[in-house]
Amino acid sequence: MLDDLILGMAGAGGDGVVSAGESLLAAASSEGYHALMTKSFGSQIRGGESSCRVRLSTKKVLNPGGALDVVVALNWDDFFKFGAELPLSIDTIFIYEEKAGPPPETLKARGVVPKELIPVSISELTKKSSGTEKSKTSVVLGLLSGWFGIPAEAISRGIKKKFGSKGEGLLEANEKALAAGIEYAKAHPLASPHELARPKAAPGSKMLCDGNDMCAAGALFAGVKFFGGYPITPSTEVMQTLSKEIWKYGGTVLQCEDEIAGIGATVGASFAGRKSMTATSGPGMDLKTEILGLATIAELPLVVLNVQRGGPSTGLPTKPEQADLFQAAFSGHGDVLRPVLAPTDVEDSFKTTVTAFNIAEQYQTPVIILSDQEIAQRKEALDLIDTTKLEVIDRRVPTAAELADKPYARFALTESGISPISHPGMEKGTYLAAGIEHNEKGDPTSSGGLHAKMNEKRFKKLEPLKQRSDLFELRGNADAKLGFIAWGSTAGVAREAVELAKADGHDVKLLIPYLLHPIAEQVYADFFRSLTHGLVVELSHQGQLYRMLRMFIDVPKGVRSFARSGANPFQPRELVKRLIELKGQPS
Amino acid sequence: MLDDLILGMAGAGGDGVVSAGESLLAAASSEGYHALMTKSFGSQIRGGESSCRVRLSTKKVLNPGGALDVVVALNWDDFFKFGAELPLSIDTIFIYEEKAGPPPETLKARGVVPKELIPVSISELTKKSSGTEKSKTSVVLGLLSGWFGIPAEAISRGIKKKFGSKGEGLLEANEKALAAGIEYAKAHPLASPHELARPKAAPGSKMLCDGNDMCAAGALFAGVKFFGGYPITPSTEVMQTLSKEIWKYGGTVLQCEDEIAGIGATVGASFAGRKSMTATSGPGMDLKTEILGLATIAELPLVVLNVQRGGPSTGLPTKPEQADLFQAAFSGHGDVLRPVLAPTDVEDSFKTTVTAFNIAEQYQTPVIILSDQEIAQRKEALDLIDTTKLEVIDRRVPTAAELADKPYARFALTESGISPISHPGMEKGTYLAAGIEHNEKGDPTSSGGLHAKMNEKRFKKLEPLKQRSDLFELRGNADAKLGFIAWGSTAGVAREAVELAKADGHDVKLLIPYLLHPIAEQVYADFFRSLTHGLVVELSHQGQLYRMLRMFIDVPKGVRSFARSGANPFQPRELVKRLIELKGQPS
Amino acid sequence: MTAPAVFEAKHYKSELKPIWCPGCGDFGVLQGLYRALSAVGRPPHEVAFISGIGCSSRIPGYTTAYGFNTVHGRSLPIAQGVKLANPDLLVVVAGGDGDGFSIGGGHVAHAVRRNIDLTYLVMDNQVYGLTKGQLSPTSPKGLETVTSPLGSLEDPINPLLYMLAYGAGFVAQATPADMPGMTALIEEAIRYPGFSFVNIQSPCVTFGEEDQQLKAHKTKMKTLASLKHDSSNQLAALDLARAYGTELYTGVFYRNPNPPPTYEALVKLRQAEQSKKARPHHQLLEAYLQK
Amino acid sequence: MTAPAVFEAKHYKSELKPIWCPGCGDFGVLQGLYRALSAVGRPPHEVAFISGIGCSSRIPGYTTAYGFNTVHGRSLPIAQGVKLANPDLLVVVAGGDGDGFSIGGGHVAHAVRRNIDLTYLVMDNQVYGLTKGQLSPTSPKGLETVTSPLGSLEDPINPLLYMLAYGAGFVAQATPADMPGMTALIEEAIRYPGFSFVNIQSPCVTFGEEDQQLKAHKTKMKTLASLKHDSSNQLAALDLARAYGTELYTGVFYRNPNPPPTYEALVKLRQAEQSKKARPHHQLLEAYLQK
Ligand SMILES: Cc1ncc(C[n+]2csc(CCOP(=O)(O)OP(=O)(O)O)c2C)c(N)n1
Ligand SMILES: Cc1ncc(C[n+]2csc(CCOP(=O)(O)OP(=O)(O)O)c2C)c(N)n1
Ligand code: SF4
Ligand code: SF4
Ligand SMILES: [Mg+2]
Ligand SMILES: [Mg+2]
Repeated sequence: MLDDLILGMAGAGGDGVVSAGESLLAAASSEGYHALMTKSFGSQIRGGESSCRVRLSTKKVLNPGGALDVVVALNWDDFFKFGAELPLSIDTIFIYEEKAGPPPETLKARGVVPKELIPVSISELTKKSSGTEKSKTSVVLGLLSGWFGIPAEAISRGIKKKFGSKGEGLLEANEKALAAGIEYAKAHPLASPHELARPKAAPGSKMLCDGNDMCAAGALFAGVKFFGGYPITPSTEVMQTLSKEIWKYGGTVLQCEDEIAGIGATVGASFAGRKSMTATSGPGMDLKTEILGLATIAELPLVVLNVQRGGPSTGLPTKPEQADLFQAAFSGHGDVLRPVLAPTDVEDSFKTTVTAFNIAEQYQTPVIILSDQEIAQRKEALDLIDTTKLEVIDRRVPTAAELADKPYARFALTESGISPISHPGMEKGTYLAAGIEHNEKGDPTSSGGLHAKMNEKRFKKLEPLKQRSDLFELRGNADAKLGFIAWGSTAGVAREAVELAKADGHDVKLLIPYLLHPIAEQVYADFFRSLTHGLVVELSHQGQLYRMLRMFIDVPKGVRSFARSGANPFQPRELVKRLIELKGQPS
Repeated sequence: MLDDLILGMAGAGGDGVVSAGESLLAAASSEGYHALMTKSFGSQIRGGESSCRVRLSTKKVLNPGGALDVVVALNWDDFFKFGAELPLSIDTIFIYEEKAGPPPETLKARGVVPKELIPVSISELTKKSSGTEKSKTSVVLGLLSGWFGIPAEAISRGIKKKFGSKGEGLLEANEKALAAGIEYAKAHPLASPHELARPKAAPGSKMLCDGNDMCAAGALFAGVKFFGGYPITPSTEVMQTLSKEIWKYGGTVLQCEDEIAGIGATVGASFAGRKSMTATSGPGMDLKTEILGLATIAELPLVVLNVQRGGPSTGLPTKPEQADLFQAAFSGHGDVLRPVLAPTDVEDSFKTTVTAFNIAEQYQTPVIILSDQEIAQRKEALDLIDTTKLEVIDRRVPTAAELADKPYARFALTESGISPISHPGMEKGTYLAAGIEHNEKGDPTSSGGLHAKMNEKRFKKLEPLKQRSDLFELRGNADAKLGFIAWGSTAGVAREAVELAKADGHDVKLLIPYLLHPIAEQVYADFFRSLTHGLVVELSHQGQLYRMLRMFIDVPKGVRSFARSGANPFQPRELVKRLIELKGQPS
Repeated sequence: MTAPAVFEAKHYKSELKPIWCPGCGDFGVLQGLYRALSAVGRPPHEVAFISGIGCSSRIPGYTTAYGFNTVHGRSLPIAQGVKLANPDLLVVVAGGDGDGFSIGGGHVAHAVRRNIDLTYLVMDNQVYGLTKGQLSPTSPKGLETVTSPLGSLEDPINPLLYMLAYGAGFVAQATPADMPGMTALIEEAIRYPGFSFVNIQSPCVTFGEEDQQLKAHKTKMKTLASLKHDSSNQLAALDLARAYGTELYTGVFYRNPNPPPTYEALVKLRQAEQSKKARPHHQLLEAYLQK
Repeated sequence: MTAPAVFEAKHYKSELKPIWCPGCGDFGVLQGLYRALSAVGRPPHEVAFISGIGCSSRIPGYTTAYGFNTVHGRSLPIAQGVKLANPDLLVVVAGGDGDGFSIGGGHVAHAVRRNIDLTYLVMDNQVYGLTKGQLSPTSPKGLETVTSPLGSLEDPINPLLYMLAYGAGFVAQATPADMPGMTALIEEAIRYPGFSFVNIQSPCVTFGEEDQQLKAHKTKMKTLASLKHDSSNQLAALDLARAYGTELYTGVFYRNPNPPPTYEALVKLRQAEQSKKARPHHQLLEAYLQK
């Protein structure tokens, strides 16, 4: 009995493998399994090849997983187009359409000797059982149910929901196809049984959502009232969700003419006193740079979500990478300190977004959220998130008494660096916001002295963030001599690596920053204290967090960067391997 | 006899102090003095207060200098508006319009007790001598000539050139006013004589130019054929000069609708095979970010000049700051390595621009030049630069034979990372340039494997830059235990600081990087080797180069950042003071 | 101290001293604006005044309204965010010909087609003032400036024609040479329920051409009223607008006689309708529960 | 192997396989383009084909010309740089309605007024294809898309009217539903000596509306020739262009009967004239010597 199963499917555009994956996710999770799904498409806009990976587990699923346990290939051409996205090992079982013939020789060239090759005449089985070829994926689901023990009732429930409204005929055909698949599997048991253990959690309703869903939901929870944006892969779904939902809560979405207008309108809404947000990806971030600077100097709260994809330029628009950290922290001219946060999975996309709004409002600053394509678009089955303990912070507005007292100084040099902020409509609160340097009142200045004071103010107000150890996750034994640092989608890989290492008898700890900038020096220093060897793991050619850490902290010699270009996610095993190798070297 | 004299003048808009400064600069330099002038205006667009500083010396002038030796104030209100730009000391001599009365008490509050107060009834003297008030500045020039020994003939020559064409009357009036000023000075000798020593160089024709002039000239020398830009202070003069000159050399300037179009057209011209350039300042750089990334991935040569001003956002548009280094190096999404150069004065603005073109063309990459407002707009009298030994490099184009040989692979993975580049019009050289990741031919890809290879190529090809020790200037004793690192306009201050330190008996060296990125690790490591204490001096709140050095090199503990916000230039003295203080601390 | 019930022009004047050159046309625009605001009568703190960068874009700072002197070319998107975030505000947008038609030109069509109730005042001086005299998109072809020392090679744009082609509901032109006329047009534009545009020929005394100064305006200007132009006729407006650069017509080129609902009015309707579907704060995430 | 003296349509076709959805209108546009290029007859290596980002912007890769698939919305500025750097090239620019009129909208007026000899083809499908079906600036008001699930609240832009208002010398509309007509229009646009624009109604089969598919075009389209439209009459063109979104007119709306000199022609004159003042390479800096 297995605790964990990773399935990959690939087919042509019309084959419906992604939809099959979704059915599997829904079915398994309703039974109490933990589940995660990623999907991938060819470059063709429609009708091209598509694939999905589904990971089912009796324990919390931390990442999409490494090599596939099971492959379902409806044809080999399409299957092999996905390369690294559907990684194989010597333990992979191959289920494939018999018509397609055995896997091509290239497989051997790659060093993969399939553990078990299971040709099934899927089309024929479909036609025979249901009278049509359209219910092919239901046969596949039947096979998977039969061979891997995914409860048939749950799949059947899903089929009812999906086809119930589409007419009797279709529903019936699919149910028959499902039954045929199950039957076939029962009749042809696997040589090496791969049945999933029963889930530990009770069956029940889970949240089915992806990271973009959770960013949108987090924004609504935090009280977003304005979203201005422009479509770009892989962030567009955030705007799409809010376009449906925000009106219910008294807000507006404006699809703008470009990303500059998107952040412009957002800054305008913030100036007008409302919580506001924009979302984009790399190229859009570039365009937003100038107005980010405006928000910094005018001290306007603002949340900017960047769902990272491969760069530079158009790069790899549908693949994940973690190479926009430098941009998030350092883009824009002049001296700027701009908080940067990163969620590590679907669930904490929600909380991270709420935190981003809280920091933005409390400190009157733009805040960047760095999500990435993998987190944003992978679907997970999650327990309902308890929000009752989540705090929502609003900006500090001057009281009527404060305004009556003396002329309002919007940029008053206070102890904390934070000055109460008024907004249009508030009597006696009028002021001039501007991109130009200003005195405490807001009047333009070209004085170097005032400029220095205002720079200090703008940096000082964010100092408390460096103490926010609650924005870090520490796993493992605090005294461990070995450790990882990982952020974003790579953190989920590192979480599993720590467990693997432990199982192998290695004492390894892990630090996951949700707050990437400013660098919380003390948190890292504490983490480094016990380390002899460590890896900062990132999906970027340069290893950007590693470099940023060096800027502000003395990183021990034994702590190295483990970095590579995007679209090629790390595997838990390889992290352990690399760390253990490193351990052999002098620190 | 003095070797060095720093004069400051301030007056109302109509007073013509800037023009007087220019006359002084021209006169002194034609006599063989070294000379440098900066000017500054109030925020009013026209008719507001204006000021200038002129530094005259028998030795090379390294920077605008610190506290003024001599002040000429036509009225106190305007004078004091300039604050830190016209710094005073207990040694400053005050010459002022008698009508304006003695300097206000505020001076004492600032701790300045004027060494000598010299009221002169300038307007009256003017009216009496010339019959009009318009030749006020000629009286001032006369006074300066008389008291400080600036040769009267040279000033007189300048007056002839300036007013010769404007009618007999005006010329005569100014000549009389000049004579009156000289006479007055002779009749009222200073209590503490301040006469300038005779220049060491022979009289002769000098280049009178500012940094922006030299960037434009450098571009022309390198063979620029296209400039696309959008006006922005303090870089506009580069476009203005090229708008006059480029046509002579077969090129075109396009004033674009914005900075995006500016760099867009520039990239287009580069794609078409021509050397091309754009220039801007901070806000414009922000807007250019996206297309900079395009040029990186499409491997197109391109020179982008950023004349830094105070930031963030509109900030301090007419003041210098060195806070755009992070932006230059790290803006834009994805993994990018973009060379960044910085001139340190007017003269090397020329060579640095030529170098930028050479690097851009040789390595097929955008190159950023970081000038700043001070260098760009200060006027210097320079010896004619010898260009005969300056190399000009052109991009490596595939030969006809190479193209005939086999299908052209624009992004061929070569040993050096550099692949020959064709351009429209070349037969058999056609290819698809794109912002999307590509294979060697240029066809779009979404493969993580190819992406990794291309990232490596784009980084590898720039590796040789790290060996370019010729892009660094080392001053002082290589074994010194104390040292400065300084770049841009601050380098000129540090050069003088080294001399001051030496005069004080301290052995101090100085490293000036003209190449700021990539970080030439070995050059810095060599510099650090002998150091116990050092300062990285920068005009930015964060001290950006210091942080960048830490990213790539182990900076010794004794080497610290000495950084402050812009519009408040460092003084040589304070650098020495801070370094000696630091020396007292454990390293 | 309670706010005065009636707001006079002086109540909109701030303490900040304009840094414009003596004689700059923008002084007149500012005066006219004070008067128009006072005629409309909204208290200053309910007015949000948004601008970009340029001499003209300094204008919000000289009023007692909430001002936002943003970045070059982005006043319209920012103003749209302000208005949508709080539709109760009176939102005025102002700037120069460079700010609005060059770097900001891409935003105009979209501001217009959304029909958000903004009043957009462009101080068109056919030059870049703040950066000291470069070509602007409304500079006539052949003009010699510091960036076109040998004469410009391109045609100017025609802001009046654009705005009409974009479908703007209110398009007018004014000059501070005719203060009462300009003031009345600004007031009418503010009162127009939807996107409104006034192109104000505001001379640059320092870098502008001789024939574009106030004095020249006085002799050159022709009111559209005197031409008996029917401002409800869009085609006639298009035709007249083609004379931009040749004739100085002042007055309303086009005023939609049946203003459609504004964007924010549609938003309000939608919000009201959708608010019924709102979930309680702590049940937001239940939307994602498997059904 | 020497290049063929005559270039047939197939010589412009590259080996790259289009990734468009089966049935996408852009296939037809590509065919028409091959034919038009072959009619014009310039060898592929003398053609520079510039685009932005979008399904339609993929088109340069499918030709054997020099292609530059740049970033979203910037094809026009980049193409202007190409043409000015080397005026001997034939420069074609292409992209979608989003690329050209939304994010790239700010560049259009300026490309037009400069009158650089570019041919700009927009594949207008009233939707964002590549990003999977969001509102585009030409989407009709009320359209329900993934970003306007409750219906869009804004009017579409009118690209034909804009281009005319911008002063374009050649403005036409076509559909691949009429392949010979479209091909002839593309050819004529390329041959027009100055900035030319063809709005091609190129259906998106995946996200587009039913009534904007090729089949509907066939019944809906009316040639301007059949209306006896005089394409040298700009005002008549403006009037007809107002029907964009209602009527599907194809043909030339406006063709300047007296094309003015192009920008690059003026540049060449200037270069020739100024080249006399050129200094020898190593004497460049003497210009700064004190006189
Ligand atoms: C992004 C950016 N680019 C350029 C500038 C420089 N700049 C400031 S104002 C201006 C143009 C001013 O012209 P206009 O908008 O016509 O206003 P005017 O000064 O004539 O009133 C320019 C180019 C800037 N501030 N920001
Ligand atoms: C700066 C930037 N913003 C957004 C995107 C995402 N994007 C790519 S194409 C596109 C719109 C495509 O629509 P259109 O131009 O009409 O072309 P079509 O696909 O319909 O042919 C968008 C929003 C991008 N690539 N770059
Ligand atoms: S430069 Fe021109 S526009 Fe600017 S303030 Fe002076 S006169 Fe006015
Ligand atoms: S999505 Fe639409 S525009 Fe894009 S390829 Fe498919 S049919 Fe064509
Ligand atoms: Mg102007
Ligand atoms: Mg489209």
